Amino acid sequence: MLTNLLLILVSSIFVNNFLLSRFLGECPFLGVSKQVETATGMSIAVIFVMTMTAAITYLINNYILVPFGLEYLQIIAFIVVIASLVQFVEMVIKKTSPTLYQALGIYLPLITTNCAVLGVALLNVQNPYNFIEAVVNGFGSSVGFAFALISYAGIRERLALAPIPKALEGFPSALIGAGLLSLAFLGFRGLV
Amino acid sequence: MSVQILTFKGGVHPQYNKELTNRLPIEVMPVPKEVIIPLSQHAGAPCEPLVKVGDEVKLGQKIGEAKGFVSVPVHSSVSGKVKAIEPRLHPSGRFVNAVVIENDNLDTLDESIKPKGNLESLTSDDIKNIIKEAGIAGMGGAAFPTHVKLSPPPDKKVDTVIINGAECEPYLTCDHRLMVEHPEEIVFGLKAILKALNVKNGFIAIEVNKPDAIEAMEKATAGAEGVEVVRLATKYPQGGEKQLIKAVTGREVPSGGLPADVGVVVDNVGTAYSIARAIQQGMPLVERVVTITGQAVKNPKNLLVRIGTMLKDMIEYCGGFNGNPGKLITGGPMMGIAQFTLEIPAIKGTSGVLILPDDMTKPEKVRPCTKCAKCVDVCPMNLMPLFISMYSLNDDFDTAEKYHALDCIECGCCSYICPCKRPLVESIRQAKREILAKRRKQA
Amino acid sequence: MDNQFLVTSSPHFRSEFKIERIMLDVVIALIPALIAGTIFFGMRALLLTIISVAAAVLTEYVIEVLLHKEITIDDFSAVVTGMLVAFNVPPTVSWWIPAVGSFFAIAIVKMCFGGIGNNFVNPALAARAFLLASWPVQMTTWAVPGAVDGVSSATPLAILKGTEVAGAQLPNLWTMFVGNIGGTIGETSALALLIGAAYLLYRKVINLRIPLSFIITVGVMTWIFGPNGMFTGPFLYHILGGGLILGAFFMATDYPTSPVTPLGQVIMGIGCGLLTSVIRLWGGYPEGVSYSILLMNMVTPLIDRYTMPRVFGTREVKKVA
Amino acid sequence: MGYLVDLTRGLWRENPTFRMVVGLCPTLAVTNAVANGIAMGLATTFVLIGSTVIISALRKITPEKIRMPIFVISIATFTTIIAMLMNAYFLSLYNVLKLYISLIVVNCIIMARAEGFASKNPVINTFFDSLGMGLGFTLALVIISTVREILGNGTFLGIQVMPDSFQPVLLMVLPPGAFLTLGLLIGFFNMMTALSAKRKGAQKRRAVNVDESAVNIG
Repeated sequence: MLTNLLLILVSSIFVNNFLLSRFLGECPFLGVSKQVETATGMSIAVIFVMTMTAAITYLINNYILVPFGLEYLQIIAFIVVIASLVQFVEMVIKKTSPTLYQALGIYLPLITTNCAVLGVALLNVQNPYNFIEAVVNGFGSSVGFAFALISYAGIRERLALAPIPKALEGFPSALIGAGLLSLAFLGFRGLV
Repeated sequence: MSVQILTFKGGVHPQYNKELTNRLPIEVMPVPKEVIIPLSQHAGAPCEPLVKVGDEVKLGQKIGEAKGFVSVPVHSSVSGKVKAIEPRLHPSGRFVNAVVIENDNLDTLDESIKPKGNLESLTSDDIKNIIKEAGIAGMGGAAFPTHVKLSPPPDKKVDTVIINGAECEPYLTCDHRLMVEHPEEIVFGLKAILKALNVKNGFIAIEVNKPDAIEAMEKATAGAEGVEVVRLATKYPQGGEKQLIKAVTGREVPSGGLPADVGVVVDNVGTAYSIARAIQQGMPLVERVVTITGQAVKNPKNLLVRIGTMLKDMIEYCGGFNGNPGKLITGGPMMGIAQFTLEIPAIKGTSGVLILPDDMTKPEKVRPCTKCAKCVDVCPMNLMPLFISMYSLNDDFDTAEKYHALDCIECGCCSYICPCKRPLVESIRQAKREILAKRRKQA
Repeated sequence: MDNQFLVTSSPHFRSEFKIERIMLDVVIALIPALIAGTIFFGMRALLLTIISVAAAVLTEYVIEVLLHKEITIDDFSAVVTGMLVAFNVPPTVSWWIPAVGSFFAIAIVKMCFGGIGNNFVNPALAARAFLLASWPVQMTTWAVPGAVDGVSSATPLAILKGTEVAGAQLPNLWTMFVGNIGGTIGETSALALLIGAAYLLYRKVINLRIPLSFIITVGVMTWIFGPNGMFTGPFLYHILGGGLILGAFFMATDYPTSPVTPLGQVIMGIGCGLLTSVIRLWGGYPEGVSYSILLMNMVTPLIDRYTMPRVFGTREVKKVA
Repeated sequence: MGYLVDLTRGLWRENPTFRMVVGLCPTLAVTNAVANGIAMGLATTFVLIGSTVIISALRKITPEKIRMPIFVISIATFTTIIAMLMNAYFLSLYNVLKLYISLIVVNCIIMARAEGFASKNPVINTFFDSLGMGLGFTLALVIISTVREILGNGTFLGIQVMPDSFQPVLLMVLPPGAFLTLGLLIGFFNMMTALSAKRKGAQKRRAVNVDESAVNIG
């Protein structure tokens, strides 16, 4: 059981990294990776929301959609769940911890349309995970997301000072850089 | 007892080239026909002239009065006639009001010049006053008024005085020769400082590459209570105030703080010598030892020159140039200031005049930073010069500040070691200027 | 006396260190390994290295001409990259493999980000990862030292991993130290590599922080997690059998892609060691040195950020009694 | 005439992939084969047209406050429809693309057109705009996947096009190849734009580097 969870964790963080091998959540990856601080804020928000999403969508899918034969409503149901979850989290944080809200506030709305969050919900449905495995997968995926995002932000802070060829400034060099990271992540293949 | 050699972390080992002058006794340079005495030779407010054009002045006569506490007066270094009071080029690169005096070659002493009595009979305030009136400012280069250093605020309890005889700058040997030839006076100066501060512990710190100076100073301090000669490793910037204090006492001057914050006062050997002269003979600071050196000088020398002597006269006295001179520097090669002309006077803070041949000073090709980390390894302040410089060059001074740009002491180790020949110190200095300018604006 | 004096900012005195000389030193340090490779694998190894270097230098030159940038091939860094790319391919590959690898290393990894000093992963290792992912068969066909081309052998690590046919025998340690074993052109002879590394250390081009912590970590990890229980691992085989020596001394120490802080360099070495061990012991590849260095390259900016040395005078002020 | 402008806008001038750089996840994920690229592009076009036309038709009666939920529901509905259609008629393709078909719902191209165009313009303009954007997206996917499939597999739509001696660059069909191809292609188009701008003697327009903050969503 524990080994199994460990395997899911390692797989979701490294081997099937959301950003670098599954291509989920690329927009924040390129958009919010210019500074380590903002990348860290975004990462914490994503870890929070994705783990909760994994738990709630699992419950909704297995205790509402499947029993009533409503699987075809998955996409609509999940997107509604995520949107309300983000709203809810935003409200709770605002009430309980204004400092945390200050730090995460601007990232939370962006997460609604982050396909990594919906992606983890849909992936959990496709795999025969039990509840704990689904949550661990959600957590691991978001940690993998955070790891790639934050290290990439460190790299981009340096690239901001580099004399990059004109035509490659901005997105092109950012994408090529991501390609090199993805190349390095190939090293984890076969680990699980 | 094995002799301990003290040092700090970081630093570099440049070619010292001290053998050009370190065995040459101090030579008294004939008094020039004309001296130019700037009214600002120290850190702090410039002086008000006390004389008019046409006045006759005597050697040692006060010709500029200090304005404010952080300031010292200036004195005439010759006897003769005031020819002009006008802005003249100063070693700092600016034009500064200066008194031009034509020498009458008589060296008539001013009446005020007489011995001030023995140390036992003087009080702390007497000593500080003598030092101030003698116009003594730090002779290591920064030229901070010495009496100010000796008057720390009451909440700073000073318990240690260090006489800086490290002389870590390559080429320079003026302090070295002073220690070899005038050790007694230096010890006397140290005792005066101790008394002025009411402190018991005095150290004279010398790099081990000057064994004759260590020997001379040890002989002079024998039997003196609370005064000790300590050996420092030969490494640049061993003589940097913060590095020196760390090496000798193990204390770290806090970021943005002063030596007095850790209970230490540091004075240069030249300063101690001048204090001794001011007390023993009553002579104000009108001359100093300057090392004229460099591969492009025909006969390098250690010269005792009058303040206000033109560099041109000094070079001529040393036989002129040897080959093609490329760079003229006042001070040492690591922190000195490059000058574009010889038409400037030696001032209280001029420790050396260095002339490097043109083949040693060709600008080298600057290449992109490879992040080799050599600058991080050598920085005596534990900074990351490459990043401060990079942000500075990108006009991102806020980030440069986060990387502690203001802690840089501009010692030049990073630029020295950089294999890509990047302008590290230059750009960090720029960052410091911008950060301070911004702070002033906000204040 | 009307001389023209040059006026610049201090210091007016520069050390003898020059980046082109440093890179030349690296080239010199790689030559013993090249000689060893040529002895064990034949002239083909030398030929592939020459092709690789030529491709690297040519690529840099052409790109700089096209982009109207300053030509920087005189800093020897392209030569180093070219040599390292060749050192990272088996001696049996087609001639165009190192050429394509060098092109990738220079064009994509280095020039896309502004040239020397601005690449954030090691160009030669990225090229190796690229080649390994693209042409896995060519890149894992090993030659028997001294034998005719195409006779396949196994690297000691592959034998340890059990991915090769049964019956392959582990060579003895001395053979491995000298380098008469299967492997890439430049990685097999620990002896030759160590001679080069000693030269670099003597010339102060590198320091021991990264290589030592890297090698020790791999040694300890592979010793602890042995195939027959804890503390039984054949760690010497792990140290000598793959690209560890080459990677630790010549590639993990690459200036732009390794941390600049002393503590950061140790962390880099330990991190590389852990990842190498994990990939070798539990991963899909018998060899993990190149991937581990690439992965640590990724976090190098973060390591620098969080291991900033304590600035002089920023610790709590000691109160003076 | 106006419709032609709407139609061509998305094809090149505001091409969602190469010029606006939005909707990256599917662009990177499915372009390892041309067939996948075409299928993904057309599926997205379908959802884009369907949902924006509805949104445009309802634009006058949609209350400002709940317009986002309405957009989302309408996009989700069409995404579900296309997923079910593909499941029924193109099962093998669907099995490959399943996850990314579902994720059309959060593709920021659609939300951007819904918010930026459909909610302010008449139905017919919206139709042509969405058609142009959808085809522009499809075109981009085809270009990227063509490069990747030919180099990485030696084939185009599964048919071998490279000589036998060609040894495919496997990396191109692996994840790193996606990033590298897209990055280099955008760089290439930037360069072309800069060159043609120079040639036209027109005022040197800056090579397109869209403000990245515009792309934070999605």
